[in-house]
Amino acid sequence: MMAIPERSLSTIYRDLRRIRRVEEKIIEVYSSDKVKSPVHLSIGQESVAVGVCAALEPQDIAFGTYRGHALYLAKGGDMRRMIAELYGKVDGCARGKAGSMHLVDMSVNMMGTSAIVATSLPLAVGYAFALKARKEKAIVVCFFGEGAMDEGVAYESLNFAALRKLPVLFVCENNQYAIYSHVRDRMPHGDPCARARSFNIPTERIERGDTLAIRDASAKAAAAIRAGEGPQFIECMTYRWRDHVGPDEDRKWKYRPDEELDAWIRNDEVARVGAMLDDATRQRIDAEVEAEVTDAFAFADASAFPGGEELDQYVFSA
Amino acid sequence: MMAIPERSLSTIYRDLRRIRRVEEKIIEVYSSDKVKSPVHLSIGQESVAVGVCAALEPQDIAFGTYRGHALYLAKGGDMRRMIAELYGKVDGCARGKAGSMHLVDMSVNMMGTSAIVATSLPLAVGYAFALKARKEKAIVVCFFGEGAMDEGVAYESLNFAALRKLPVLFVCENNQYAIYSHVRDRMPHGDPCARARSFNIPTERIERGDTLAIRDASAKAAAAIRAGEGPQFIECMTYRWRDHVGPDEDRKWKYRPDEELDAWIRNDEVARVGAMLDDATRQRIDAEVEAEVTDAFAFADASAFPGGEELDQYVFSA
Amino acid sequence: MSSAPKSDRSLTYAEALYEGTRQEMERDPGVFVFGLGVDDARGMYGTTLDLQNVFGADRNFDTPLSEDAMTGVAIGAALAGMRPIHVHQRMDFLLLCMNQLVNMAAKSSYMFAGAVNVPIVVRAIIGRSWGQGAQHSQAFHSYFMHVPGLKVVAPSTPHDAKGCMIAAIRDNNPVIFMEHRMLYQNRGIVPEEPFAVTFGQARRLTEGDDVTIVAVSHMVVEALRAKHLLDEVGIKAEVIDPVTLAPLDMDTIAESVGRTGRVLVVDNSWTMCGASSEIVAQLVERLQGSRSFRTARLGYAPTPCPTTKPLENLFYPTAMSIAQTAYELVKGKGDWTPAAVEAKEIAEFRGPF
Amino acid sequence: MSSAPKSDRSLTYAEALYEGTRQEMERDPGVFVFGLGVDDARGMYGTTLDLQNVFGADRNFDTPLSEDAMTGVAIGAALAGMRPIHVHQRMDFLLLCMNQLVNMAAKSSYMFAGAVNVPIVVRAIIGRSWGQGAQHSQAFHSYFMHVPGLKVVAPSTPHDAKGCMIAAIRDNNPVIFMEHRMLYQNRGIVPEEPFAVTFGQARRLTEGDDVTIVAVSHMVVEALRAKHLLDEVGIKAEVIDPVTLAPLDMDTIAESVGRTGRVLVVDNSWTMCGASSEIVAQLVERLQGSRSFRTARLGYAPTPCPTTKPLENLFYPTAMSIAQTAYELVKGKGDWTPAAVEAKEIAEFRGPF
Ligand SMILES: Cc1ncc(C[n+]2csc(CCOP(=O)(O)OP(=O)(O)O)c2C)c(N)n1
Ligand SMILES: Cc1ncc(C[n+]2csc(CCOP(=O)(O)OP(=O)(O)O)c2C)c(N)n1
Ligand SMILES: [Mg+2]
Ligand SMILES: [Mg+2]
Repeated sequence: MMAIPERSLSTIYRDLRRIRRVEEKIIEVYSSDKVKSPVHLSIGQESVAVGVCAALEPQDIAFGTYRGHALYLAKGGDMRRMIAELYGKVDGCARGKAGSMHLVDMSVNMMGTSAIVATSLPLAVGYAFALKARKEKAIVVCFFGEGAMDEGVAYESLNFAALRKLPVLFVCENNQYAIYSHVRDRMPHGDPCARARSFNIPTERIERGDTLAIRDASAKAAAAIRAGEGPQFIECMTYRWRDHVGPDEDRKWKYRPDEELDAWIRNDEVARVGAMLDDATRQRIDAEVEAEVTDAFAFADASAFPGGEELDQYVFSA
Repeated sequence: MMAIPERSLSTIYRDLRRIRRVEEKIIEVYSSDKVKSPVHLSIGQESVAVGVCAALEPQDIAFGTYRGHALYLAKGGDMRRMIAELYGKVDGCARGKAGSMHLVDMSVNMMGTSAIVATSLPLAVGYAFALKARKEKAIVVCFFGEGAMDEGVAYESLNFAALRKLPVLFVCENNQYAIYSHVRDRMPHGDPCARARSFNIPTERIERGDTLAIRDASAKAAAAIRAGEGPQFIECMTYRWRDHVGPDEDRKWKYRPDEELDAWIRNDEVARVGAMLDDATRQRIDAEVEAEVTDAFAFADASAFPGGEELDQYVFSA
Repeated sequence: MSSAPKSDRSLTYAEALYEGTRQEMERDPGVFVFGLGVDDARGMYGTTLDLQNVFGADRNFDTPLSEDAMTGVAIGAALAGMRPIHVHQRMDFLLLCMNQLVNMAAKSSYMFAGAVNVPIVVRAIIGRSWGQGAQHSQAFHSYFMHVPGLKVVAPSTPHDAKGCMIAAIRDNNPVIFMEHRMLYQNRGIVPEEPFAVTFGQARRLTEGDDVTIVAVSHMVVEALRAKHLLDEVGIKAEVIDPVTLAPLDMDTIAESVGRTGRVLVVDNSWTMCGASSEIVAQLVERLQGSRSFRTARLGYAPTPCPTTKPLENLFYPTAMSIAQTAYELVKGKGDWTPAAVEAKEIAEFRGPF
Repeated sequence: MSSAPKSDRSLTYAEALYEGTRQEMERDPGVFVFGLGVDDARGMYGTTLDLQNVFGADRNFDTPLSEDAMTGVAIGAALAGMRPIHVHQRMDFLLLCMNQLVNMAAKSSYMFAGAVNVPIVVRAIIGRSWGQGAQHSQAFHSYFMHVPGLKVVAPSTPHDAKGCMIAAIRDNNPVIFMEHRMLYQNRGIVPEEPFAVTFGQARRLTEGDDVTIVAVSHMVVEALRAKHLLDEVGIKAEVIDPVTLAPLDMDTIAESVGRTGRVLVVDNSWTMCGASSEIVAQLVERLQGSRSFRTARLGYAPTPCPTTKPLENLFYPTAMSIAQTAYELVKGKGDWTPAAVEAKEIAEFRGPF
């Protein structure tokens, strides 16, 4: 593992904590129906987005999915505009047109996310093609669930990225489930890395959600990509604590063993990384995060709904 | 290599020869415009269909592509109805509605072929699903060019076949080109087998078009499939002597080295297998094949074109 | 096969789908139901709940996220003589398998001159409400109507849901079976014994001589609400539910418009090159020279579907916009504003999805 | 940007496409052309020939057979500010990338409230002649017209081929660019300097007060032949080429039909839920109450495309069927049979593909 300067550790903790707390707050408000749209929570999976983004430069480009709160925040997206978007307000990152599933913040190179599984892989590859054609230094990172590895377009995308040696880091967030379907019921052996390697793409699998291990693997992969070696693939084992969609716990659906969930909850990265900081630092960060979260929801509350005249805006770009 | 009874060798030679001669005859008549539709010739590639089909039982099901003459004949399809189909006549295997690209002969379990690359893989898998569900003994064989391995649906199909351990033999006819595009310009390493293996499917690659080696590999694979071991994948290296489509040679397009083509022409399986027979046997077969081919074209010539009332027949099944 | 609805037992739309499917699975061992999530504890809004317990995992099973190949698998199994029902949680996902549906399923019978047929049922659920946004709210029936060789059904009542399901399963051709999330809780009389709804027969749901309203899928519910609003101002609307879109029963529609001289077509998708264009075009072709009529169309606003509620409310036709448009067809631009009626199934819907 | 065609230089349709593409590639380094076979020795009917020599392999390249991902790659590159032109040898292959085109390209600007745009050009060639059969002959413009957020163009002349190509490349939105194989050899006057055709402006190609014929893509050529046949019996046909289908210039079409009182729409696809339905429906909406008119539609026969020539000949509208139908619109069912005219580009076409 690389040496971690203290500052970076506290940044990492802050990001983990921000995501956790903002989603806990979403759970709290969800029953009020202020968020009139599906939310796919990242609670339990924060370390993937945070670990990977800790290895990126600001000019790097991120593509993600409908389960996008964690990535949006880890990449530097504006929390106020995220909550306003969930509330369907004009100050949302897409003026209410997008909702939780389609967050975007171009000012930090957070590309808009898609609710169709696996669609962002080829987009990421295309963006990487452009970067390489223009000889830019930035790289593209593409996050997707292991479910995306069921879709044919994922293989077409890996193939083209490898063929053209494009600067793209594939990040497979393997939480083992696609909705209520276990990966073993969808892949004859649950090994996305083996598949990526058969396309000549180097891979690394990080087993238990360790934020710093994810950061280090990402840093290594990013360095290779920046050196012109072409795409890399990392698989991050992780776990979703809540239901596939919505704010609830989902033990009642009995599609996964309680013990499996419990073990991952005990393996909480937010707590684990927090414990690496001294108490004072952690408490300061926690307090700052609370303030930020409270402010974001207040901001969203205060923002207006879009007027009817916005319905047909942006169908086309001028 | 397994022991080959003489009869089976002459059958194999006859099939190779029938395909070769019928296609040579198509080349001859093509300039007359009797075949008013694209033909994708198998000349040079006969050994793949013949070798694989020599390992099949009549009840086994074959799926193929628009480059389907060889398979149609090797699987036992009716030559007369094939030529009548190319001529667009009512006695064609699909009454002229199909043409060369969509041959079908259900009486020998030759499924209708498709002109959209890779579309038949999932169909073959679906058919195999049905066979397994009904506990039938037959297996499905699915032929496709290496170009199909560029398409995402191929991976989805391999995945599902492996997941459900379905009785299907995938046969990748690797003639190294998709139209004028070399496999190295489409796959970062030209190894379809490695990809299939990453889906937990056993593979075998047969290097130089050897009919008997193909037959033996297919027989082994078919036996494993019949034993319930699930899908198998074989890759047969082969070479197309003529242009991608149409009757012509294609040296003028300069997309492949003359020496490469010449080497494969020297490596002619029709001649090589023929030479394994005694002269008398071979000459008898050759004469019979000539007669069959002549008869098939005469049959097609004599057949009528469909009347206009056939236009809207079979849009729906009753 | 058809039987009159003599019972007065009521079922929800979801229950009716379940019952029809289950009865056919009992009758024919070749029928199976597969697709993402069809065997999970929520059972596709209840429409597939417990099928796996009853019929086993070979006849009701979850799949990988591979819409394209899974559609091919359905076709392949159908070629082998089975009768697959492939379920999609959102109709939007059909965009991933257009190639298999249009190039393969729709063409096989014809290309091979009847040597094969492709008896598949593709269930596609239209998403709506609870902020589905641009990618989870679309309906693509016009895509399938466009292509010869496919049938398209869009039942709006529990009765027709069951009868169409049974007919679709028994049909020897590919049938696109459109459902709408906002219909699942609707109740209606459904006979218990199996029965098939005849494709290509529209239903006149109300009688009226002032204006014909043809509505598709969930829009039938809104059109019926609109009819009540119109009653209040003395306008008698004849609401027609085509039930099946391919084949499309233009006889019934044209007869009605021949009488009323006015038609409003309300689609559950965009109007451009949609079912509403086709219905209007065919009406012109049939009635020209014999009967002139006035027409209007309603459908999705010509934008992607926005997520935020205030804009989403403007995106869809409503009982009010339907009533208002029908009113204007009859009376010309007027100053009537229909009372607000609540679409319960929408207002009361809570996510999380 | 637009310039009057002052030169009298003539080019083929294929050469015009090439020239427009090349000029834009010279102007803007972000433009690149990719797709199966675009760099091979045949150069996509000459439309891409030698671009690789001129601009290098980064700006003109072949791809794996991965229509879905390659469409995503185009979108991704466009999000990064480039202007990809993605070429498909057959429009049928677009069925493989409907998800990317409809769910992604069409929606991005809207979903993200203008934060991004997707300036891609998707060239799709309609196959015809030489026994293409059911899977290599289709046209799906209505699919793209249906969906807000996409533009659809279908130039029929060399002039418009060049001008639309330049306009499509410069457009900040996804443009589906329909070409027809039977148009490539047509010659016409094309200005040498770059110029853009304005989208949403139909062309009246001939003037006439008896009947309006609106024709799409290659059907424009057949409609012009039909016009000459109609001349012989004293019927003056006004032939309109919409040039772009989305946006669609209904003003020009409605003005013409307002004059002629008769309209025949000839599409290059099936009529059901197609461009012809939409045009007729909009005409009704616009002209009702002010002008009655008679209408007819022609398009592909309602079957998959058969391979054998005698049936294929019945599948497509021809100059004769167009003339006959227009004649009957004007004179009612009569006993006129137009003389047979040969469609040279079809009769003379020899494969092998
Ligand atoms: C193409 C497509 N098919 C199906 C769905 C429905 N769906 C939404 S999320 C999901 C599960 C995806 O699982 P995974 O990729 O592992 O991501 P996770 O939700 O676990 O983060 C499914 C099947 C979809 N959105 N898109
Ligand atoms: C989905 C699709 N994309 C493109 C094409 C155009 N096309 C026809 S044949 C062909 C080459 C296929 O190569 P391969 O699979 O290796 O088969 P081969 O022709 O070499 O037998 C291509 C690209 C097609 N028919 N279908
Ligand atoms: Mg997952
Ligand atoms: Mg090949």
